[in-house]
Amino acid sequence: GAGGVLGLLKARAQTPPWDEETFAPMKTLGAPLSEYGQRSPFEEGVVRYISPNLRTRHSGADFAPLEKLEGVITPNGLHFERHHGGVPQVDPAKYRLVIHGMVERPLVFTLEDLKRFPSVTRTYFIECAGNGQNGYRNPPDPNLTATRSRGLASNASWTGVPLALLLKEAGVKPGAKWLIPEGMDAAAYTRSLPLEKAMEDVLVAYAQNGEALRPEQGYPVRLVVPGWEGSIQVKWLRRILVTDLPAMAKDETSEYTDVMADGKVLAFTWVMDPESIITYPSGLQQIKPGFHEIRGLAWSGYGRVTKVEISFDEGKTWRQATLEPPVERYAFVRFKMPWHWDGKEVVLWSRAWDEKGNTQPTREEFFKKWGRNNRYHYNAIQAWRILPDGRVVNGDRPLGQQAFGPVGGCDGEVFDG
Amino acid sequence: GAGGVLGLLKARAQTPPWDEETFAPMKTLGAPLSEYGQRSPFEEGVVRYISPNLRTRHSGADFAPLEKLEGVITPNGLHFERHHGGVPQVDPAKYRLVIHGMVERPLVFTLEDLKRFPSVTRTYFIECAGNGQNGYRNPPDPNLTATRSRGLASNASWTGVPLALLLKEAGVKPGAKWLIPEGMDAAAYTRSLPLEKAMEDVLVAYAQNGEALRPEQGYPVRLVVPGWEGSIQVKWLRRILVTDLPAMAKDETSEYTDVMADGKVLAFTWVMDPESIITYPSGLQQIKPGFHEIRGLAWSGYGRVTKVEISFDEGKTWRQATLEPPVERYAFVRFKMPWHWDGKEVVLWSRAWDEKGNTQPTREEFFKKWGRNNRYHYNAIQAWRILPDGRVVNGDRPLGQQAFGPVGGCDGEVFDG
Amino acid sequence: LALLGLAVGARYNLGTPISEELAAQYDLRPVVLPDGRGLPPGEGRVDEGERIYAEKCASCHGARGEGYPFNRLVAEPFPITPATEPAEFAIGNYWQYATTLYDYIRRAMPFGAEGTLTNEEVYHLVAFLLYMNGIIDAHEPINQKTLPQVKMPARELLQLDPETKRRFPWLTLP
Amino acid sequence: LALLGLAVGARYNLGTPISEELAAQYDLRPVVLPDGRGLPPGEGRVDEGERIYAEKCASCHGARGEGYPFNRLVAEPFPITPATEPAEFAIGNYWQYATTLYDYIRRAMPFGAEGTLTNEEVYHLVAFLLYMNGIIDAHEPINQKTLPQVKMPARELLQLDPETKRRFPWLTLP
Ligand code: HEC
Ligand code: HEC
Ligand SMILES: [Ca+2]
Ligand SMILES: [Ca+2]
Ligand SMILES: [Ca+2]
Ligand SMILES: [Ca+2]
Ligand SMILES: [Ca+2]
Ligand SMILES: [Ca+2]
Ligand SMILES: [Co+2]
Ligand SMILES: [Co+2]
Repeated sequence: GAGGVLGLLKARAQTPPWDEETFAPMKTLGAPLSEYGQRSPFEEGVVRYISPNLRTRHSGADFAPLEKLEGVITPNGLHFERHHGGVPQVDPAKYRLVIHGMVERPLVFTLEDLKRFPSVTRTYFIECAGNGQNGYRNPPDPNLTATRSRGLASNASWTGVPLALLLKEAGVKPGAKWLIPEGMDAAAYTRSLPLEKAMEDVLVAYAQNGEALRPEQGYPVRLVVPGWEGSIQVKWLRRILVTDLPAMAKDETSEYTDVMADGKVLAFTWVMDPESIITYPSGLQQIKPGFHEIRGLAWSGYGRVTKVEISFDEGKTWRQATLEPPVERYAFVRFKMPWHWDGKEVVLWSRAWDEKGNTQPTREEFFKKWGRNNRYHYNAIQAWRILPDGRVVNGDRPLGQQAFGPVGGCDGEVFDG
Repeated sequence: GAGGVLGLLKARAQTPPWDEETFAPMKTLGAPLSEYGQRSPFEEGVVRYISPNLRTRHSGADFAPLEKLEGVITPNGLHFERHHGGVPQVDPAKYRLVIHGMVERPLVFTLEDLKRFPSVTRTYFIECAGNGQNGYRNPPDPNLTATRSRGLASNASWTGVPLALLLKEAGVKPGAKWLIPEGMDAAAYTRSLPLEKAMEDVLVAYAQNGEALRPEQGYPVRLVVPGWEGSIQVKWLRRILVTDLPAMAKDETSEYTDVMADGKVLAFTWVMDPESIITYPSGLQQIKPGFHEIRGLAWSGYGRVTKVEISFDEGKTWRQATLEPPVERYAFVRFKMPWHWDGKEVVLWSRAWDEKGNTQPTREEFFKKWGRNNRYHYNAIQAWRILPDGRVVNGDRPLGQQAFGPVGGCDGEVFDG
Repeated sequence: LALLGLAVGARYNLGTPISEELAAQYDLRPVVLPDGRGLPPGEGRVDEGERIYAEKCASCHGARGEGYPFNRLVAEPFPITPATEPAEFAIGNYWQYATTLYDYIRRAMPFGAEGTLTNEEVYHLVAFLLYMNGIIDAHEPINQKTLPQVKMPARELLQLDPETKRRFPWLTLP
Repeated sequence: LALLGLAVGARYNLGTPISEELAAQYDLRPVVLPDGRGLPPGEGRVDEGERIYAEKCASCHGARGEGYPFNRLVAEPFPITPATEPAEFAIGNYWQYATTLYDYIRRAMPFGAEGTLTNEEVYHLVAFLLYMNGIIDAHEPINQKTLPQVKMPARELLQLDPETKRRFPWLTLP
């Protein structure tokens, strides 16, 4: 029996990774076949983070649990959410998309029509412009996690018809310059999108990681606008008005505009700046001395991530991490670095570089350019501090004495507070 | 009001794609944020196909609904299943992996230990050797779908530690040539795997498409053996015996051996031959005249798919389809071809070519080599016939007068009957 | 094989043409452009707006637009500075186009009962909110013609993102 | 920076060494190799196997191993031909190694109560099934020594897959 040997083992100083149960005989028959697989009940704790003050709200955002995920694909159930009037339930049989305005032939498409067009599947990140908002806090939040630092971003394989094909089908009239896509959510959400970008790479997407879009990501049809801020990638898309002026809609004027340090307010800051976040080891995790693989995610709205660097001395020196293939444009990239932790306190920084030569600023650099009361496009380096006992905490240093914080990119509802 | 206009429209001969509901005002607030997203209720019909005779069984297989999926990623809930004693429920905290036998240091790993090693994420298909079994039927099943033709294959982004690293850690002794991985299912499933393959590219995987493995795919840990038959990719992996002989286990002798036309029985036919399946248009779908994009999936256990060809004249002439990037080794590839259907009866064939120059045989060629009573490794070309009314049916032609059929690769339980 | 003869640039003949009349019917909440296109006939008065506001908006935005539980709608008619807390951003100090107000209220308010306001009611509410923010006088009528003329104080702060300017040299802000 | 000094080929020092004794304890259903390694002490007799079979196996595999509701276990002691239906494949005509029978029954049977047979019971069942398939005589004892010697008729059909032979030239079938 196991008793004797285990009794012996229990005497050892360091607890070995076995107990009676390790040697228990295997169980009998497991579950039979099932039509749609669910997660193990032991994984039920892997969920999106919803800020306690947003649990009952219909306009808000929640975060993908970045440090609990591997690779680059965000599982559909964990893709971050952001909406302005709740998630509508749309019957795909009744779904219609209308393209009208400055076109030769206003057209209405059924979902079946859209699927008959030539299709494209590509992996693209989508990031809320409000991602990183917790970085505005001073002093920095000691309980920050990778999720709460950068989890308003996700990455999926999107399938759809190039918007360019639909526009050609309708025949865009000379003089048209703008598209006003509209959602079928309660807010009838609209934004302005230059025709040029649409002709380049915008998708009218109906699938996400192989299956139909999830309701929170716009079922049955959404825009995917590679590299640009999430809020322009209109979900539950019901029509596109082709016109010659931008709408200057509420969410491109009163929201999603950027208050710079010099007092200017920038409109149409569409491209998402390079980002990286170390997901392991990261805030609120605990590690032991010895070997670890530092792991993280990087992306840039300017195209391909070319390099990710890690610093162990708060930016004095940098070492290049490995990027795991395939490294795709406008998509999450997984970076890794083998590392031996000697048990001494250390601060980890990471920064991404993209094909246009952009990289991430330090916090000081970021705030020199962007105002402290801005709400969007925070992409400063995130630091993690490993304490001697192995606990990992926010390693960002306070900036001066003044306390400030993110008061929300959700119309007065803070994302996370 | 809508009535007047719609009344007018109703008079038109062809029903337009709108009715009163198309113009109905939008609904009020939708659903609030949620911790783990679920599919739209309208997608509940997208499920794995379980053969009616397997619904109550604990040893069996079900099929990924290939023609209902886009891109190349199989969603985790829809990855095909195959198991020999049901799906065990494993507590990840109690999980242990033991490597023993011909090693310097027998080792036991916790799940946390495994995750600390350098990790690899790669997209690989997994295919049951019994995939395609419905192709053994004569006359061919007129109601065949793409799912029932080739749905015992799926494709996912797997994350894990290279088995080579764990073996180096244990120190393989000279003379060791084989590994016997064992599952913690009721059948304590085992197979024999040459050490050489393990040192090359086998993964001890713990994540699937970003999140923890699904129970049906081996939660918390399984082997992923790129390009090789699914049954060797042992799930719920509890130990690996390092030794100098193969076990000649039940499932590599009495099952998963191949009865050839010449009467020989082949053992260790591990590599999965090239495959392709047109998913649109495919069996039991219905199409209208006009433009269609022919879409399908291709893969090969020999590495990269280099080319997929489509024939509209039962193999007399072939045209090359487009492969959608990134085209990865040992992974599903999506192929596409623009096509205008003129409403006349036509038969579509597809065949994949791989980097080793292999391609798919016709049914005649296949049966010349493989016996008609074999159960595995069917990879003959699948034909779809478009009837003048647009219905798509199995386009395989009967072979002679003799009726025969797949009597099962599941120990007398047919996969699909 | 003629089956595959799809000329480059040719149409796919998918989708169904829809008449301008039907498209207008589908256009449930028309987009209002900064030049006033999309604005319906009708006119708004501050006093009437005050009445509707009290009934349909005050519960969420405060009796005088000071906010709570939801967004503050009223601010001094001076643009924000980098020191202004985002919670203070509101129509008077941050909104750059008066037309946005019409577009947004018709489109998305009142929260939970969107699409229930008449075009006329929206005009009244816009007039009232512009008045409360110190942008217009109590007697100024707000209509198709006047609304696009209303100058918002924060407009002077607004500039195009430099990267956007670089990529789309033709692009200017209305 | 010395932090990163991980020499190529060095060990990661992860995982915990486990003694051979503990590993054996973890080895709940030992692998039986074709040369007999993994077989326990003990011996099986056909008549005793017949008794256990009737009690624990017949309900699934038929009174005389003819199958139903689950697999047929008994066939003539001649190998299959390409004309044999897979449903007819069984121990006598398809199994190539007698040791597999011990390994599999101990490992996976009886279905739904796996791991409940004693080593001795498995020997009895193996003896009975080999006898029923016409492979051994009723009095032949089955043990560590005799079982690996038992020749299975179907072994002569078995060959290595040519692709496997090409990739692993050292590989031969036991
Ligand atoms: C039940 C609550 C509720 C009611 C009633 C309501 N609102 Fe709102 N209002 C909101 C919420 C929530 C938002 C933020 C929406 C978002 O996230 O996009 C908002 C946003 C706004 C904004 C944009 C503020 C900004 O600066 O971003 C305006 C303007 C507005 N409401 C006007 C109105 C008017 C006018 C009415 C009455 C006709 C009204 N609201 C009624 C909840 C309400
Ligand atoms: C409750 C039903 C059940 C009982 C009882 C049962 N079996 Fe089985 N047996 C099965 C099933 C189901 C399979 C196929 C398992 C798989 O899919 O891998 C099987 C397979 C087998 C096989 C492999 C057959 C082949 O050629 O692939 C053997 C040998 C076997 N059983 C022997 C036994 C013996 C000996 C006993 C009694 C100790 C027994 N079984 C009791 C259901 C049962
Ligand atoms: Ca922006
Ligand atoms: Ca960002
Ligand atoms: Ca606001
Ligand atoms: Ca095989
Ligand atoms: Ca196959
Ligand atoms: Ca069998
Ligand atoms: Co907003
Ligand atoms: Co089997």
